[in-house]
Amino acid sequence: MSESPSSQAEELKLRERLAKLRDLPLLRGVGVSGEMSRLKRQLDRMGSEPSADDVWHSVELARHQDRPYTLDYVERICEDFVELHGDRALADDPAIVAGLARFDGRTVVLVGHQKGRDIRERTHRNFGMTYPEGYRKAMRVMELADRHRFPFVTLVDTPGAYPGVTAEQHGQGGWIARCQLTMVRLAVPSVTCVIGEGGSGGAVAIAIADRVLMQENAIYSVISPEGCAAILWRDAGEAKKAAAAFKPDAAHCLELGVVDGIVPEPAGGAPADHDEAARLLAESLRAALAEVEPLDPEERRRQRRRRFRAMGVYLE
Amino acid sequence: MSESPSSQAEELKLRERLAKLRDLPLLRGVGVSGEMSRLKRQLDRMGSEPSADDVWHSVELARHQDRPYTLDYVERICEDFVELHGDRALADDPAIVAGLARFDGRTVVLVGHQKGRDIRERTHRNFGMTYPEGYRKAMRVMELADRHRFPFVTLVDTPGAYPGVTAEQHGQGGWIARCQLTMVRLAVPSVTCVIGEGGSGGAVAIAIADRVLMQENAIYSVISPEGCAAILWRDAGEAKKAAAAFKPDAAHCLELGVVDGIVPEPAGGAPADHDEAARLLAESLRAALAEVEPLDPEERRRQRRRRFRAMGVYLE
Amino acid sequence: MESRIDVTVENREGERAEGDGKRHPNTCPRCHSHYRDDELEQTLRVCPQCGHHFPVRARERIAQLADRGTFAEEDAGLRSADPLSFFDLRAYTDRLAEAEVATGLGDALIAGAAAIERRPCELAVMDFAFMGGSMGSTVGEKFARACDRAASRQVPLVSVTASGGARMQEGILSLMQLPKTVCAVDELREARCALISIMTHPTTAGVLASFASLGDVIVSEPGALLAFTGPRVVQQTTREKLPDDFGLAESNSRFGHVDAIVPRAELRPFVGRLLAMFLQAQ
Amino acid sequence: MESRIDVTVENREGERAEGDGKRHPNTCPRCHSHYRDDELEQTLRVCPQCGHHFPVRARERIAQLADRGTFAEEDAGLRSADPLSFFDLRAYTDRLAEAEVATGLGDALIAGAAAIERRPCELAVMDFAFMGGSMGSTVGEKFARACDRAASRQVPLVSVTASGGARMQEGILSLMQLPKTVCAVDELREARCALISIMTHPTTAGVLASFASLGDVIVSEPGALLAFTGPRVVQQTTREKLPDDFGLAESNSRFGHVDAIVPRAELRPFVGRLLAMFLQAQ
Ligand SMILES: [Zn+2]
Ligand SMILES: [Zn+2]
Repeated sequence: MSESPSSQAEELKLRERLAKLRDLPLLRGVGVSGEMSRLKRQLDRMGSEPSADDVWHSVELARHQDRPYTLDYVERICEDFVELHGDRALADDPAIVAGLARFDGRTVVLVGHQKGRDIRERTHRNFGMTYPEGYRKAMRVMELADRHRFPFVTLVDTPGAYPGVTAEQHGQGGWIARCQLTMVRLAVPSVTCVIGEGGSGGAVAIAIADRVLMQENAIYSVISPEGCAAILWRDAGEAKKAAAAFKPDAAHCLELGVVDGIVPEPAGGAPADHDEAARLLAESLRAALAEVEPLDPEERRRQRRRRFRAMGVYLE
Repeated sequence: MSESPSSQAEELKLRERLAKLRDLPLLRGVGVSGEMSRLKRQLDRMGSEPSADDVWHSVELARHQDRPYTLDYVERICEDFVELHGDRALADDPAIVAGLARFDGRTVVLVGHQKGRDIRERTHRNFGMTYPEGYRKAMRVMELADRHRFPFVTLVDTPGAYPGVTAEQHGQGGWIARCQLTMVRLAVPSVTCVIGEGGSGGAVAIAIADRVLMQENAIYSVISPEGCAAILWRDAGEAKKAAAAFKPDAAHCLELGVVDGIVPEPAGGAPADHDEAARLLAESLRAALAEVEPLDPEERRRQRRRRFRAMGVYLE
Repeated sequence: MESRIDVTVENREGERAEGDGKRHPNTCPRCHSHYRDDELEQTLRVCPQCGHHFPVRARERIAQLADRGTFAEEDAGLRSADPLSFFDLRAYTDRLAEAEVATGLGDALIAGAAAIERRPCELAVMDFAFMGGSMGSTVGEKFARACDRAASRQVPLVSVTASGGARMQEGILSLMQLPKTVCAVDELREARCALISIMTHPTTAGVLASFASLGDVIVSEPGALLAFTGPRVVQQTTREKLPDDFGLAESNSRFGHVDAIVPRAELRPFVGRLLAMFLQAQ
Repeated sequence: MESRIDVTVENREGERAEGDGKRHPNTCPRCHSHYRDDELEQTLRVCPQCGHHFPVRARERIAQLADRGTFAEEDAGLRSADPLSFFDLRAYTDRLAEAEVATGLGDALIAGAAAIERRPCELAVMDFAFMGGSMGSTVGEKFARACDRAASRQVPLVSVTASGGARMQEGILSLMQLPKTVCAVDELREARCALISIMTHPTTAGVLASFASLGDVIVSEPGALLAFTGPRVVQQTTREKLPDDFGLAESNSRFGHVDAIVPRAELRPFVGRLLAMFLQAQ
């Protein structure tokens, strides 16, 4: 490696971060090849540890009103898309879209949260906040994917599951649990990308894939910054402080082993150039599927389970 | 065989009926052993072809208000029973009961329609008329049975699925279809007994078992006698005539290959002696399970499918 | 107890236009425009004035959907038997003979191989004109064999349903066509072939409660009645006030039971796209 | 955007009795009877006057459920790390240390082998007193290992939950405990072992949205709050009027989400019967 002083400093910093990572019992993805080297490349690419300002910038970009939503990507990366509707029981939840898609020359099943662009659609889409009916729709098409051996792709972009009376009465918690279980059990290859807000249970319900990616300026978190601030700081105004503390940005999610890779966004972020953001997303989805498609279905399911079983940091 | 004149006449009649049966393309239960001989024994036992009065007597006994219902049998034939409630989505349908039961020294999963004895319970149980929620509860415990390799038993006793606005909106037809599909796909052994009214789609939804039995005075039919009369005779008062025409009684169901065996009732019918009716039912369920339990799960499923695929009479 | 299998479902539009029982079949029940038969055939039997979807007979439906000359019928010789020697006001055998004369069909379902938009498939189409599209042993057997052929050719099965329910005259054997066709779909699934279920007016009772609801994708035409129990029986039994769109495709869509409502003119390309999706699986 | 994971859920009774924040823990919030601690222990912490179910700490719960002397704790040494160096008004490490001192527990879940009514099982019991029963990496790992042990011993796993949700201080890793425990249940299922999920007050947010809802049988104590989002957040976010029994076991039962509501005094024999059912499977 030819080294300038600044790249030497960079490398030192990276070494430190990798060393720190190795110390943590992040028993991730055993059997997933190229783990450390990929991580190194990605961290390398991202440069130094994100500051509080960087993290907050991600939060803002992740929620940016011009950010591409699931259907914006679908129309750019799929050669054809037939949306499927309804949970066969009670309703069609517009906060989640599902369908058969032609992607990269083959058929896949795609599910994604869908926010609305204007106020009317936002209301219609319930701001991407899903009811149990939405998870049932997702589960139904997961089973369709499995029956026909179609790879399964999800795009995550939700503030969270809808916190309303009817949603609770219809079993919000239970359906988030069952949706995860259904996704874990899929025989087909799966990939998830967090393309905006990965808000808590509502996000994780459809994010139990063989590979979980995150766009550069997406966030993935157990709670919204405002919610966290309201509870721990007793002041929702401390959202920026909260975000810096619980670190929902892509770089930290990668470091913690929660995501497998970061999908680059165009200069200025995805809101600035939907076409280029879509091209980059498609490239990453393609690469992620290619990694897991050769595996035997049982082995793939085993690795998927092992991936999530290994999540967490504790002392023994 | 030592033969009296009357038994000679009987045998002649039986031979005729068997001959007729053999002529019909009833391609039933290939691979099910002892088919014809069992049929012969059963027909033998029942004596001559039921008259219109016999058929109507069955209709009356099948609907008799003192007839034992599912829970009457459960308390008599199960060593223990833990009822399970709810479809995990919307409601617990009291028209169908489901639970874990200890039967014959082992655990089984049991599902049955439940009518009410007095007016209050009848209303609560909706007269045994099931909503989609009831079929979802049944499907949930079917999956529980499969997960734990528990044999699956159903008792059928319903005028039909509930014909109401909400039931329709929640997908009555679709859930009857999906409930059948789930039952067809079970890896575990299954047995069904029609213990009263086997009313059309509402009955068949939970009757796709390896062995389907019918009590001597139960009925199993595509429509109620009154409904059939109203449509075809344009007069619901012609119910007796309709019943004689579409033959919902056990003897005819056996002849047509729809059921595999007839469960005897005590003298005077099941309403007259619940304990003895339960004893006889338990005996038949035990025998039916014993027939199918030794089979390999895949082979059992194949035979089950073949059994139902062969239903019908047509000319080629 | 009321019937749950209502084979008397006729035409909801007819029901609305009270006393209009003798309306000419080519008069639009919604806007009252009247058409020559060849005019309606031109427009796929959709009213050019108001978009009302007239019923389509099975052979005409096949002509609308399948690429010209690709349909190869199978099991055309299958006929209903009369296992119960059923006689109501008339004999079942007479009803069957009359239906065959009136419709030119052997029973209420036609099936065979076809191509739609140059994609191979198996096609099973019901005809409401044959005894209200009721499902007896012949319909069940023909549908089941269509599943088998689709499985062995490794192509999707496209079903187009129009049915008042089970065929009462075959008694319990007509009810057994529900599990029979469900089992056939299960075998189709084991062979990893798709079922594309197109529900047209009316798809009710036994057909809705069996194979039609098991489509990998469920498509409906606008305004079709899709109900297990028809509005008349629900009304009579429960005395409930029915919503205006009770049981219609639009209501079913709102309640999550259909994937898409597709106007007849768009049906062929839509099914073509679906076939392309599913054929890529192999 | 409001929080969906409401770890501030405390006690719905407390919320109802406004301004009653300093009520003594042994004063019944419903009928205001007051008891000595040994009296309440005698009655399984159920108010003899009105039947109110007081919270039960994990070790006492185990004593209530398990046959005397059969519980053998595992993984007692597991402790939470602080992967994010989390600091809000105080450091996470301080909160952990304080919780351990206050409760005598290493974290919010205790697990180990046990027998209930002479039937062997694995037992995993949460303690709301440890940081609101919140689920971080240690709770997730301990639960997952309990699944593994149940699978390898071929016995059912009995879980008793009481949780405000995910542990925010572990950030995204706390959210990952949802799929982690779901995967653990999946492995338990593959081993054909049962999960008997006993939901006690409160079972909310992340725990409800993962393993607790995946029980083969789901049992609840009377009056327990079982909600993904607690009533306060629902009220604040939607401004909807909440039903009186919002989120309570009784409401969940009506909506089909629990198999049985079992009063504490009957819980042990009830679980014993279930164990007998599931142990016969092998
Ligand atoms: Zn018109
Ligand atoms: Zn009290």
